Amino acid sequence: MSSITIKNLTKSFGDTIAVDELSLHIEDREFLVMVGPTGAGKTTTLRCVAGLERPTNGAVLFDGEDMAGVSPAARDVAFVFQDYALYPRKMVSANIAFPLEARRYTKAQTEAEVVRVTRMLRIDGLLDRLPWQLSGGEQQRVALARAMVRTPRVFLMDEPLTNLDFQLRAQMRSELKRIQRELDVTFFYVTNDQLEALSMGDRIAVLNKGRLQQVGTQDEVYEHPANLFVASFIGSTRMNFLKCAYNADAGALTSVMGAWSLPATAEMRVRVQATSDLGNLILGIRPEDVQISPEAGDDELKGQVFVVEPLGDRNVVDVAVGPEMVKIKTPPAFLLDPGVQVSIRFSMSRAHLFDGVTHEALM
Amino acid sequence: MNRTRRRRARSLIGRILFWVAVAMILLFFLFPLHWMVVTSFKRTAEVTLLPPTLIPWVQFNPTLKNYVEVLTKMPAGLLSAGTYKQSGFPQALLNSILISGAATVIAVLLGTVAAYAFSRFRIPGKGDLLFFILSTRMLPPVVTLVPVFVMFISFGWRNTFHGITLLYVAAGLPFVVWMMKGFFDEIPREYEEAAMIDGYSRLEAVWKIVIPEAIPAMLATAVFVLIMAWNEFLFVQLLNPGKFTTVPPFLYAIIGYGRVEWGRMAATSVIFLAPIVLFTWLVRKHLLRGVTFGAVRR
Amino acid sequence: MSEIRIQDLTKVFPNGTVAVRNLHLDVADGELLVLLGPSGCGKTTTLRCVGGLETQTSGDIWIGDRVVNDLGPGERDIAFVFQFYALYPHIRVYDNIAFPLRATGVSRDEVDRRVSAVAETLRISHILRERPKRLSSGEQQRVALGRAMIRRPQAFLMDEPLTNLDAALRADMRIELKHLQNELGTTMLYVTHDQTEAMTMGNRVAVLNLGVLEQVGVPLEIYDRPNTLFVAGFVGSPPMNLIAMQLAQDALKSEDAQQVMLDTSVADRIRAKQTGRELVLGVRAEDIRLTSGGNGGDLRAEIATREPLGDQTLYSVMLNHQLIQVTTASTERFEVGETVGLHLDRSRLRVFDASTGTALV
Amino acid sequence: MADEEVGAGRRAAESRRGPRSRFQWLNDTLLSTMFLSPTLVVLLFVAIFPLIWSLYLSFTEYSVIRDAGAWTSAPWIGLRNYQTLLRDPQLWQRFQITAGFVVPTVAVEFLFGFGIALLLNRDFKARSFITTVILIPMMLSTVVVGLFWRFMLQTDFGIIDYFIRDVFGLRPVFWLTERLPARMALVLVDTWQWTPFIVLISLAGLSAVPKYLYEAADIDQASAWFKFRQITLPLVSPLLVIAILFRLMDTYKLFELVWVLTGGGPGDSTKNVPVYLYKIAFGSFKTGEASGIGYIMLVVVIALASLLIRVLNQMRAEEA
Repeated sequence: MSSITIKNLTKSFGDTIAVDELSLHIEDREFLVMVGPTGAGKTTTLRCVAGLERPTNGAVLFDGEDMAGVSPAARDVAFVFQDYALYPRKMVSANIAFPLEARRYTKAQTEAEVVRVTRMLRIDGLLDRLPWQLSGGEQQRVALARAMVRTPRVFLMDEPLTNLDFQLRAQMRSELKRIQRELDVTFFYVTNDQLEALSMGDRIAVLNKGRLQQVGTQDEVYEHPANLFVASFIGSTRMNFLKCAYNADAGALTSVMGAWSLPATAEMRVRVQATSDLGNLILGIRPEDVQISPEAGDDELKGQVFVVEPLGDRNVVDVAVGPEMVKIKTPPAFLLDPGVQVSIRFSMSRAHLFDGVTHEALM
Repeated sequence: MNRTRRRRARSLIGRILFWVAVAMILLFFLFPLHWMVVTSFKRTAEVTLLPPTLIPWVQFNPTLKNYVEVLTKMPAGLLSAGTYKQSGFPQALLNSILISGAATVIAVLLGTVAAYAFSRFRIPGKGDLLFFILSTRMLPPVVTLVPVFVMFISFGWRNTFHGITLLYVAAGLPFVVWMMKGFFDEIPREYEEAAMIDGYSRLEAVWKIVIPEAIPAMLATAVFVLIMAWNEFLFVQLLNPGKFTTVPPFLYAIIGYGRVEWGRMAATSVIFLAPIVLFTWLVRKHLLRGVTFGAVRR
Repeated sequence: MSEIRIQDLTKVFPNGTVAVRNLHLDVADGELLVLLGPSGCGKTTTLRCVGGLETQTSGDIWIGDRVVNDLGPGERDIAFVFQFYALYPHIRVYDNIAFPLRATGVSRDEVDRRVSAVAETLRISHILRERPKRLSSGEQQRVALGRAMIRRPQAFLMDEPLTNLDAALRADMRIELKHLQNELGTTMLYVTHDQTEAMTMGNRVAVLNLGVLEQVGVPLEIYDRPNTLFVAGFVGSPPMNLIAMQLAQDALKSEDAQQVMLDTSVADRIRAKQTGRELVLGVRAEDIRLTSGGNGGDLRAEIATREPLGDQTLYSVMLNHQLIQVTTASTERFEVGETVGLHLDRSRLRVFDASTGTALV
Repeated sequence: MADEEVGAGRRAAESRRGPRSRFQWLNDTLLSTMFLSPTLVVLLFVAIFPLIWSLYLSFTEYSVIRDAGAWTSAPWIGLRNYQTLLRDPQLWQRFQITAGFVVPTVAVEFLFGFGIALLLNRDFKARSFITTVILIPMMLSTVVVGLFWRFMLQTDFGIIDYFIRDVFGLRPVFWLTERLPARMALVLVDTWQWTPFIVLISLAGLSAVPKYLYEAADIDQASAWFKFRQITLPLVSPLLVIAILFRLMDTYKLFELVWVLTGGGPGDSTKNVPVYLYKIAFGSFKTGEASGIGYIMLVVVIALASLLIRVLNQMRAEEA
């Protein structure tokens, strides 16, 4: 196994810059997930590491040795493609054995290895099928087997679960994580699904427009997003963002739209000093950190129910607070008709504050 | 309910009209072929007989005479004309097979690798190169005929096997390149990339993974090149009048000299066209790509 | 009055496949009913029959107060929104929206008034001059909606209208569409394979499988009290945990002889209805509570994986070769490999007959 | 579980095995040159080099027969060939004849072909069989086609004339021996052979139009004309353009059919530019002058070709 070091990597196609001055270190035996919207440059980064693309600038190092000019074959990495790229005319067994052929394994050795991985992935029944005869999930496993049959320096995975339906995807998430722990190997995993990132990664690297936004554990990126993008991208129901201004003498945050005003926490009072423009802040609060109640109380915001979305284990209620819309998670029993007046309370201790100009987090 | 009945009635009339139209279309396109086949089985006297006899056995009893003669005897006209001494129809047919066959194989092999390069590699001025390649195909044959004739004279390539073959290779290449590029563009790069990751060089990846994928496409392409060479008339009749001539000039010669033996002409044509019809059927799925240089798919 | 009534609808395709079998379904006036099911379950075929784009093999379809079996699509006074929007490629957005009116001969300025009104509600006034191909999928989607709304039809028929939008946009359009339907109060039959869409949008949800209606009900009913194993396994993410069990006295016994005690009344009801011995216990991930140590609790199992999802954490526990999924508040924490006790919320358990697949309790 | 750990242990023990692939030294740049050069060489040698040669010849009074291989010694006469040609009314007549053939032929083939496509663009029994069968003519050798139609168009015993005369009782048409009929004969035969080409491409376009567009139109109670005008035509037109350009080019270059069917006659009534060029080059063996005509012909072709190729590339881009 190896660690991967990416040193201010830049890759541009013509005049479009896919990856921009990206630096990132992946520990040996770490499961690192790189997450971002489509076109963020995730896949390009991965392909540069694999040697399928030649970086325009910067370097990729395995265990500190520079990989420039080393062919993909010689880098000895495993790569799982989004649509699996199983060799259509080879049977499953031949597909999996293919990397071993290149390494001049004897028939017996190859046999043994193939059996070992297919057992592990519970596809040993499919050995003499052809790819098109397999379901999406099975193809997925064969692709994994082909990667796992040898001991590559690192596993590179390009959105391997995107083509599966959601039930299967949930299964494979836990499966992949188990495999990585059992094999005890380095995973560099790329996805556009924040749920996969949160649930699988030891650490998560958030990428947008070719630039690295934040690297950290689940807790760090979820609880302490470094900027507005990370805050909005991570989390299954989008964080609420409210434009507001800080009023120093009142020590309160006031809505720009003037619909509300809330006392800032002690910590906020300190942090806001970091920005110059106190009139231009963004308050971020997650739907689960907002409480809603039909009956009005004091120091609470008034609002009107817009839409209720029951999800079974919880509801998401959209409440119109003046001109702004606030999403709130409630227990499933909590059902309200559109138009009903409600009052809501933010747990300010868990709120986030962002600079309205730089969009950097103030806390 | 009667509303639906009315609808049904209308659709019935529509269907009848439709099938009548289809029948007429088929008649227009297929009758000449039918007439050719029928004629090839007639005795010389019946060929020009009016009113025409269209249905074998019923209206006339077919004979293989024409076919036998085509394959055994030299047409009287040609003997007197003096050329084609050594080459009867069998000879011409053999030439057709050998020349178009050789040309096809070479063109497909060279063209395929070139197409792969165009499909996968970043090549400086790729667009222009492709344009150049295709444009050579667009040149009017007659225009190139003049200099090619001069060239063949001065190289002493007239009436040679390799001369005309090379010519057909050049004629086939642009087609192969464009066709195969179209096909390669559809084979996902991930296949090679996966193979390269698995520890193979690109050449090995191409050989082990891509080519097997491309073989059906190559066969289809080959058929088109073959038909092209098989049908070519202009160049071969001018450059290879002698012992390396192919069937089309031979046919033309039958008409050209003395009294026309239509029945025999028909028989020769049938033999010559049969493989084309067969091939057309084989590549029917690819005809569209074929006639548009692979630009239009499905 | 513009409810849709589907009576004993059956559609068999020429190649012999039965797409829909004896379907009865009523959509009340002003209701948004979602047809939910996996691809190939016959939901789209049903919709197309209602729209007149397919002719049913047998059965009647009512729209409003008339049978429309013999009417062409144009004569049924419905609007259809296609998965790929089906905008006329070479005429401007304005004309696309105006088209249905033009066909029915409405005066020019009336058309103009209504188009601009619709464009206003859908916030597409600024693109009226564009041609469809230059629009984003989100905008195309709105234009398609506009073309549907403009004629004020008796009913909207929607065929997976949101499938081609990216996740974020889909979430927004969901809300907007639901709100819109609320405002207009027009009957809507909505087809989708996405159970989240179905849950969040439908006044009621009808689950189809293999051309047969599995269950109809309000979203929470479908979620909490699935009538069949299929519904239980299809609705909800994660779907309901389904655990093989057998009845032993007043308890459910798992393959590894662990027991889940039941009230005698419940047990009796099961005994009364069950056809074979094999049962399936259905329990939602959020209806299981975990406790460390494993003693105490109905079942004991080992934590296989831990997946933090932000606001909650999803654990998979290994219960004799089967992964059971449990969601907990992200504040609780258990380690992989740890043995835990599973406490099942009695009030929310479902028990199915393994052979018939139907719910007993 | 257990045996997996063993497996893992063994793998750890055995030193990681790198691949031993051949041809690693063969990098992409080398490979692409290797793949491209043969094709380019052949084309340069057989297609381009002769053209340049003939460009040179077009400035000489060279004649293959007279001064055979000794083309270097052919007298250089600069632009005189072109001067005489451009002054020569003959050439212009030839171009008129060509146009007089190209325009009606392509028009007829297009209308006929697109019509048939519209007719066949529905599902009915034996659709694929019928569509394939009517495509056969365009694959056949033009020489054979020409010869056989010559047989059918004979005035005395030709079958077509039989129908005209004895069945419909009209006066005989002297297809190959009168000026106008001869031209009509060319149009007729080329139509027979190449209408299928238009059918093929049109059908492709028509069947690519998504069905749901028509369904939407049904629900909106659109007229058949609207469907054709607003849905069918716009979506098919790019392909139609390709088809027409192809046909324009081929009919403009047409040699074999004319040569076999009418030989340019009667008189010179069907002698189009290619035939004219051929006769100058190999009848009177004025190679230099012929080359000149060739280059004048090229101007038109290049215009058409570049247009066509641009459309083709566009098509590709959209398909990809």
